[in-house]
Amino acid sequence: MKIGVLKETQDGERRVAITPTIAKQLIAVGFEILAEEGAGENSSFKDSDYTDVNVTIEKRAVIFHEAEILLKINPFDEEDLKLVDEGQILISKLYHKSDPELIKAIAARGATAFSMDAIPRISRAQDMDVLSSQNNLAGYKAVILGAFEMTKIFPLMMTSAGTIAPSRVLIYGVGVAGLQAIATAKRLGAVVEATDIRSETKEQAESLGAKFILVDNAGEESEGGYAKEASADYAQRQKEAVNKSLFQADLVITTANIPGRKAPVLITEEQVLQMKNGAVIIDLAAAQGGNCEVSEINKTVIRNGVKVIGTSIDPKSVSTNASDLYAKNIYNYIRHLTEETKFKWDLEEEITDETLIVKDGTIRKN
Amino acid sequence: MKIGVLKETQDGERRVAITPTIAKQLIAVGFEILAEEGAGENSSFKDSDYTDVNVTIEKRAVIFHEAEILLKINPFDEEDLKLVDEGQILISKLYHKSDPELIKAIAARGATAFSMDAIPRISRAQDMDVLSSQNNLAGYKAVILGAFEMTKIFPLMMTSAGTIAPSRVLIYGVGVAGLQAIATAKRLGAVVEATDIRSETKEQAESLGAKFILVDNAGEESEGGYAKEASADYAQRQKEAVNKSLFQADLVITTANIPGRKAPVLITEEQVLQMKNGAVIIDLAAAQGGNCEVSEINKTVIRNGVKVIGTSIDPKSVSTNASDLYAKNIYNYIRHLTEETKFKWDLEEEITDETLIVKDGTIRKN
Amino acid sequence: MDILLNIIYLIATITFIVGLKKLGHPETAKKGNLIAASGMGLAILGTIFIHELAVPPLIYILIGLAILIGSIIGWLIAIKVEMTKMPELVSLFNGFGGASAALIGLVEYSKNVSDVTQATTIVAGVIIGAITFSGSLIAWGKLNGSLKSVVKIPFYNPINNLLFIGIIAFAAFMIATGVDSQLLLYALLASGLAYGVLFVLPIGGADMPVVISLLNSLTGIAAAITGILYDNMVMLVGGILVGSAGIILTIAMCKAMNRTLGSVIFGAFGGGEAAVVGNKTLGSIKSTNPSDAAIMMNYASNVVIVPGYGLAVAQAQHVIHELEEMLSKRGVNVKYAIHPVAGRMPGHMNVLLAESNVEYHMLVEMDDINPQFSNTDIVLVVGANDVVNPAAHNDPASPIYGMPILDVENAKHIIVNKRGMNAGYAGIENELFYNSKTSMLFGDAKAALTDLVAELKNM
Amino acid sequence: MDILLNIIYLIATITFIVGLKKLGHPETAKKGNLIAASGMGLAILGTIFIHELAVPPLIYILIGLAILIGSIIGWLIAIKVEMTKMPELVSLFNGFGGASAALIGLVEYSKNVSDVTQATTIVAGVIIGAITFSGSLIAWGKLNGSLKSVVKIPFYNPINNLLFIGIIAFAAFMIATGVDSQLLLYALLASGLAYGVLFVLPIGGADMPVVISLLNSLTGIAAAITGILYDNMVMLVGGILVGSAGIILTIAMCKAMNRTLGSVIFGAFGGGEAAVVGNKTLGSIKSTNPSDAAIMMNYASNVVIVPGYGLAVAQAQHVIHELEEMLSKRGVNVKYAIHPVAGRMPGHMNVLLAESNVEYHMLVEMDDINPQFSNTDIVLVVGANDVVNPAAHNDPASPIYGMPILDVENAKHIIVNKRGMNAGYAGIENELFYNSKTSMLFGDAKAALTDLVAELKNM
Amino acid sequence: MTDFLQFIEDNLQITYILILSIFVGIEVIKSIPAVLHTPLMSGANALSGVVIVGAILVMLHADPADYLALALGFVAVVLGVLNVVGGFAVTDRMLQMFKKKK
Amino acid sequence: MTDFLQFIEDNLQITYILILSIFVGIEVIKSIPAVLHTPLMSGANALSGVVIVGAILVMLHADPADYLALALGFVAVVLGVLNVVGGFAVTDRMLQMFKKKK
Ligand SMILES: NC(=O)c1ccc[n+]([C@@H]2O[C@H](COP(=O)([O-])OP(=O)(O)OC[C@H]3O[C@@H](n4cnc5c(N)ncnc54)[C@H](OP(=O)(O)O)[C@@H]3O)[C@@H](O)[C@H]2O)c1
Ligand SMILES: NC(=O)c1ccc[n+]([C@@H]2O[C@H](COP(=O)([O-])OP(=O)(O)OC[C@H]3O[C@@H](n4cnc5c(N)ncnc54)[C@H](OP(=O)(O)O)[C@@H]3O)[C@@H](O)[C@H]2O)c1
Ligand SMILES: NC(=O)c1ccc[n+]([C@@H]2O[C@H](COP(=O)([O-])OP(=O)(O)OC[C@H]3O[C@@H](n4cnc5c(N)ncnc54)[C@H](O)[C@@H]3O)[C@@H](O)[C@H]2O)c1
Ligand SMILES: NC(=O)c1ccc[n+]([C@@H]2O[C@H](COP(=O)([O-])OP(=O)(O)OC[C@H]3O[C@@H](n4cnc5c(N)ncnc54)[C@H](O)[C@@H]3O)[C@@H](O)[C@H]2O)c1
Repeated sequence: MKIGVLKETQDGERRVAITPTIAKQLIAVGFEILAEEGAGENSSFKDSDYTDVNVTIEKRAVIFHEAEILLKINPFDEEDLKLVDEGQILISKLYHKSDPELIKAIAARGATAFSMDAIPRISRAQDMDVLSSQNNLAGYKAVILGAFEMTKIFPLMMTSAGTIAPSRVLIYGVGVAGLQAIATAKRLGAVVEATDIRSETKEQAESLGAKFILVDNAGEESEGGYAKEASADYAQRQKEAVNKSLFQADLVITTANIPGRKAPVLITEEQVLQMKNGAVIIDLAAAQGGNCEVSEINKTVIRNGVKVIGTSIDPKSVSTNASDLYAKNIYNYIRHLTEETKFKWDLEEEITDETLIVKDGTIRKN
Repeated sequence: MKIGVLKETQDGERRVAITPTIAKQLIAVGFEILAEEGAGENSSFKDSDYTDVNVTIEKRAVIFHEAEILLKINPFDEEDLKLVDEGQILISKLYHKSDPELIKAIAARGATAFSMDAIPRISRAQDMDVLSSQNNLAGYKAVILGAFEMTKIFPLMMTSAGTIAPSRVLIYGVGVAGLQAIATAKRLGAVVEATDIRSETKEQAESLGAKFILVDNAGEESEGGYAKEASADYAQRQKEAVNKSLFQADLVITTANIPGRKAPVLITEEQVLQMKNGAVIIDLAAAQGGNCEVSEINKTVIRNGVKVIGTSIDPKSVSTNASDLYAKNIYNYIRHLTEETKFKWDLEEEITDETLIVKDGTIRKN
Repeated sequence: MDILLNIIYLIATITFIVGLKKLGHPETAKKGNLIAASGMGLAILGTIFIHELAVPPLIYILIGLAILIGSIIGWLIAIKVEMTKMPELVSLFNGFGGASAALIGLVEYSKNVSDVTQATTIVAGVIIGAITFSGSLIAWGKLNGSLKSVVKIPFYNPINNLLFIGIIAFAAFMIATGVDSQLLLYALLASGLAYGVLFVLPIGGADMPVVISLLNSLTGIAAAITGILYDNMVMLVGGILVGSAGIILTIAMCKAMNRTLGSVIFGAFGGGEAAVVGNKTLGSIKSTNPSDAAIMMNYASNVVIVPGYGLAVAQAQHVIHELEEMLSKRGVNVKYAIHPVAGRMPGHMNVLLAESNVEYHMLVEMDDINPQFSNTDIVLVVGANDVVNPAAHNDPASPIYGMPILDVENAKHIIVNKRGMNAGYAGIENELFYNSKTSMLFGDAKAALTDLVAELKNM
Repeated sequence: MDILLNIIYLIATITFIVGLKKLGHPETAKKGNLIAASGMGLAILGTIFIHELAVPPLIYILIGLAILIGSIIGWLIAIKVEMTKMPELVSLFNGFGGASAALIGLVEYSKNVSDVTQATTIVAGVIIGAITFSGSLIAWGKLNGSLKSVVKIPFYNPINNLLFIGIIAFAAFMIATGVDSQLLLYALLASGLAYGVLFVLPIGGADMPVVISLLNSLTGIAAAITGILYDNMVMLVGGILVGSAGIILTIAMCKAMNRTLGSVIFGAFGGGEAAVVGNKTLGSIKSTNPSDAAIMMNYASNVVIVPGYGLAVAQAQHVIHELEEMLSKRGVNVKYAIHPVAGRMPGHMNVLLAESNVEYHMLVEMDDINPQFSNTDIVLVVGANDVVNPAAHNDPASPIYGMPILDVENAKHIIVNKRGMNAGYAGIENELFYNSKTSMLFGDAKAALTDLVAELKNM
Repeated sequence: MTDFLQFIEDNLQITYILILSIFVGIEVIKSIPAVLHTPLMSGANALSGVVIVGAILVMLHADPADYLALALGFVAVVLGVLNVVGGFAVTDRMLQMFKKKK
Repeated sequence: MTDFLQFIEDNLQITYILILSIFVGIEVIKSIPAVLHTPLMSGANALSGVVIVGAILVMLHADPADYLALALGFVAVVLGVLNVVGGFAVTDRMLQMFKKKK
């Protein structure tokens, strides 16, 4: 089977779906790999790194034409689909719930499509779970970005030129990204607080040294480990509980998401106006509409001295490691779907079932 | 006595010499303080923060005209000196050894000038030592900058999507900045190595968790805690000892300086070419000519996949804290020089003697 | 002549004290045992040969024969028996000691019945000897499995107490009246034997070691009493030593099991019920304590530490590092096995252990460590659960089926530290805890490891 | 009658054992002392009143008077004396005990001279009593300063040994011949006294506690010997207890000072030379050990920890946090005093302590903590030097003159941990280490603090 | 009670020996690590075999014609020796696990 | 040597008592914290004052006419009591520092 690795075209994207190391492993299994020219460039992988492990470097068009399986990280877009043929297998994130148009377009081409973001969050699928692997790095990088943007340092320092108070970091949403953000900020010496709608996250946050701000979440049960949309009442209670910390915070990182929905608004413009001069907000949910009312995706908005940076949960900038993990996830996933390079099409099996969105032009999920 | 606080004009500078907190303390002693409009803006201090503590906000020209003491961080430049009158007292960094022209220009105006960078590094002067207070923050920020620029993360992570090897950080020069860089990189989980010409720094680096690369420094005695210029022989030995680590490093931070001289070249272009694809070099000595041959001040140069960022040891970006510390240094210094707001002119005293560069138009030091 | 024997006895007594003392420390225990044994040998030889009695050769031959037979059998049993069968063997031997004391009494009674003191010691020796003998045999039976079930006798306590009072009254009567009746003596013997059976029978198998220790202490007292009879110092002091040390030991053993002596002997029937998961019976839990765990680890060659979410909850990262350093310093080869999803976020264990400055090279990935477990003496699992749950291999119905795990089961011994029997993230039972190679070290990870480190330091 | 007295003696003996045992633990020591004291009272009262002798009232009056006088004086001295003078008082009292034993011997000699065993015990009692008496008085004199210098006697060892052999020979002669001569007895007494003086005189003042403990043990032996004379069990057992416990204690004290008993008694003359810095004599160093330090901290109310560069070098940040947590848990109020330039980079201590998760609010800045030192029971300085060097205040010639420092001198007691007497960054001597309130806890910070924590855990 | 007091009176020194031995037994054993519980129990068990001394005395004093006494004594010696030899040997084996590492 | 053996022979039980007492003394004291060295020494010192019992016996047995014996005995009692009372009192004071915190 020929696997084609495409260069990501999305603005600002620096990752690549398959790294040379993983390519080598796939080739050892029996696959043939084609990679687009310069696909790994922004992740610090040279074309020569790929050819060293027997990957064939090709132009984009050639890959679309020759590969039976096409790999990407970001969803295939209109431009891509024009080049897709019937029977080709597409693997990437698809967000099929929020983007039904894309799914229809894929079906129209008669292709087959698996979605990486639909991998169920069950124990045995953990090694294919790109959401976990990528969110994790996003949590780390959000803190680094915050530290970079701030005009203050994180740790407490008692020096002969006076004492620098530690920065106060507030994290909304203690999922995978939130936990890693807590860990990273704590390592750097900040005073970290965190909040989440799921109360089991309290112990988790505390296990990493954060203070948890508990908001009474009666009636806001989570489903299968995910948060559901919060009631207006909860939002109000949350504001009351968190405001004091928010107005003292030097850095705020928001990571709250509800799968398949618009992200909840947790910080209103009014709240931003009451924050400290010089504070920074990193909104990792900006791609889903943002947890902060004023954030805009890929923009830095300044309101009353507060810098609001809208970004996505995709850790595009730590592209080397992000690609490593993504590639390993795909590797595990492909190995799961295939037997000696042949697809098993075991549609009864939970992981296959949940992720196979379009099969030969037929939409299975939406 | 009226003290005038000027807004910094240097490119990229975000600090301010006096913060509202310190202004308040000086006023409590009996000084009167004027500050230039927007002086603290980039350090997240509003003009209103100053007026709240009874500082008068004025236009630049007014301050030059009214203040008896003029405060800055960066050296007074030509533009500034045009506005300086006879008998005015200037306090800022002056780098009198490397910039004799500036000193002559000041003398020509008949003014008096104290240099903050000339404060002797003796125990009792530690609370006035701006080099220490600023280099310290620079060391921290260099690591943050490096982490921000890299396409990898710092810590080791063993995850279900594979193991991320920890980044390797190499620090040249274990002075104040180098030590803080070690501490910060170590906190974030990197594997840190460091080297310095002064062998007493071995224990210091190790006390912060770094591995020290010992270079035989026979015949390269340091003077009064400072390094002297290294011999070509030493440079060769250093290369041999460090190269292995350099070529494996993901982040290199160079901080080596010899007071009053051009910075030593520690990394040649040839070495850069052998480094890892994707590696980052932060050259904190770029303003003194750079420790890396290819670095240019305030520029990012990319050579064979290696990003070389030339910057100065001035921690301009963490301006809030940097200003806090600088201001506290100046406060201690002014309190040392004066008695109830009157200057003591105790020229016998070491700190006064060393820092008073021009007195009433007469050059005392060069 | 006599003075020589007395000095030999004195020396033997001192070896008993010193030996017992040395038996209390792991490094000196073996030596202590040898010292005491040689003292014992000396005392026996002295007794046989140093006296001024005219003893017919036949008797010497008989004595020699008896010693030969006893030695050979004792030795053979001792070196042949499996490690796991040793406690029951101790019980058996102890019973023999008791029997020996009772037999002596049987022989001496008629000769000394007129002297109240002597009669008292003899009667006491017979009763105590008989109780130890039959009690020890029951304990032996329970431990080796021939006596399986816990026998629940109706009205147990009243019957028992009645019998006890009866024996005392009977003995007092015999001493007071000074009757010289072998028949009555045998009756006394029989009632002692009966009491021994009744005493041990209702006690649960798990509590047997405590009972054995208690009976052992009784044998010591029987020996001491016989010592008074013969005005023999080594028996007196040696017996009392065993008696008092035995009581202390018994109490210590109860404490180590979180029981009181009372609850072992009366009421509570030890030995927990077997837990059942799914359709499988999981067997029962063995719990251990920091002291035991410390010794096991100290004398191991290869130790692997498996940290989990509980380590993070307890914030025990600093203590685990201290433990690891201490073991390494003592020549133990220590590693950490890091499961890719241990904790609650990717790299959770890495953050934690980096904080306490654990060297990166000590951390081994799952795939690399799994083949090494068969070569590992002890795995210390700290606050981990799902990541070492064999259900991932064995139970297709389990939510974690198919997840790769750390195969700690392959190690020679597994110590699991957690606070109780709560499930982990996946909310399921873990067979590993019921494995015969597993000992549970209950308690908050920080507290338990701190104790463990303290125990290690004392060694 | 007699049986009652014997039982009283038995009880007294048991109180002595239990009392001594309890004296070995800080929490029970006071109680132990009381228990032993009441046993002693019982024994004394029993001795006076329970017997069948016809004793004239005069004698009772005399005994009562003697006890009254002794009690009042003893009590008054004991409660009046300053804390620091107590060891010398112990020496004095011990001397009295020895004298008492010797006096008994003097009285009893002529009555018992014919019986070899009795004569032996009496002669031994006189000699040992005399040695303890004079030796203790010398020790007392040395400690309270009346006997200042270490007397160096030429040919000390030969003379001493000769005298000792002479005394033994003399005593053997008296016993063997059974001469009933008070004169010879007094001569023996005198030579015993002389030996006591010679024995203690050359030993340095710093070693006096060891000597006192040794003499104390001798008094115990004298009492035991007297016990044999009177066939009195409480004296015998009590005396031997004190004798053997005293020897063990003496050895322990030597160990705590890193000396051997031999080096204390012979050769090495204790008491270090005073160090001199600049023109000033700094006095001498007092060193302490983890055990002492642990007890002091455990019983303190306010403890301040001053970390310095040495803490970083030793990487002892995790242990210091453990210590702090442990003390806090025991109700001690603990804080860290952070000097702005402690370590080798700004914020060095902050990085270090953050790593071990010390709460930020535990760290107090120099300006805030300085006024609090006068209220602090114990300052624990760990690997800091320059930042607590009073030369910054006192010595204008010092390179650190004018630098603000942590005024730890104001605390009630200072414990300084460092590896040796090396200078810090500034390369200068530190008077603080010679302060009478300072004890040095030598050793690498990590090792020393680990020991300290272990000691605390055992308390 | 009076009997008891009388015993003490008659055997004062024995009483002291008893009490001191009890103290020694207690002091010597207290605070031993739990893993030594079983070996120590086993060691103490071997020591309790000191009763063998009594059994030997029975034999030595026995009338060679008193077959019952001889037989009982013989059995007593065999059992006692079993206790002693087996006890020490088992203890020694248990203690193998505490061997110092090479 | 033979005298010594004879003594043991004659006083077998006393010998056992001596040896057991020595063991008790050693076991009871070993491993005490250094800060208790001085109080313990002081306490042991008070105990060694048990010699007072002997001094009292001297007085009780003294011939009321033997002034020397009476005088010596009297002094012996005074000194012994000093040792006992002073010893225990000083020890108690030393131990004040180990008072439990409120
Ligand atoms: N790493 C990730 O990215 C990630 C993310 C999400 C979910 N997960 C899941 O999390 C689980 C991780 O497995 P794990 O073995 O690390 O943890 P686990 O299965 O959750 O078990 C943790 C155990 O630690 C014990 N514990 C809790 N607090 C303790 C304390 N203070 N002291 C001692 N023990 C304590 C608990 O038992 P007691 O209460 O009885 O003490 C519990 O059984 C896996 O199921 C994994 O799939 C992982
Ligand atoms: N903080 C800054 O920014 C900075 C920068 C440059 C210079 N300085 C200077 O550095 C000094 C800092 O003062 P400080 O009191 O922290 O340190 P210090 O004066 O340098 O003293 C450190 C002491 O720690 C002891 N030590 C070293 N290793 C040890 C170990 N493993 N265990 C126990 N003790 C150990 C050493 O004595 P032994 O060898 O006898 O053990 C030494 O005397 C000041 O003079 C300051 O001016 C500070
Ligand atoms: N069992 C497994 O195998 C497995 C695998 C991966 C992830 N997970 C778990 O799934 C969970 C979800 O992870 P994720 O990071 O992808 O979540 P996510 O990105 O969907 O959301 C991030 C966090 O935001 C929180 N949130 C949502 N709405 C909120 C609101 N109104 N206010 C405050 N917080 C709000 C959520 O509770 C969640 O913790 C995690 O706890 C993770 O541990 C489990
Ligand atoms: N006693 C005091 O009060 C006091 C106050 C402040 C600083 N200091 C000390 O002064 C020293 C200098 O501090 P700094 O940070 O300002 O130094 P710096 O900025 O002048 O130089 C930085 C480091 O580069 C090193 N270096 C120079 N040439 C090198 C070469 N060829 N190769 C490798 N390394 C080279 C120097 O040794 C120094 O450690 C520090 O150790 C600091 O602790 C002391």
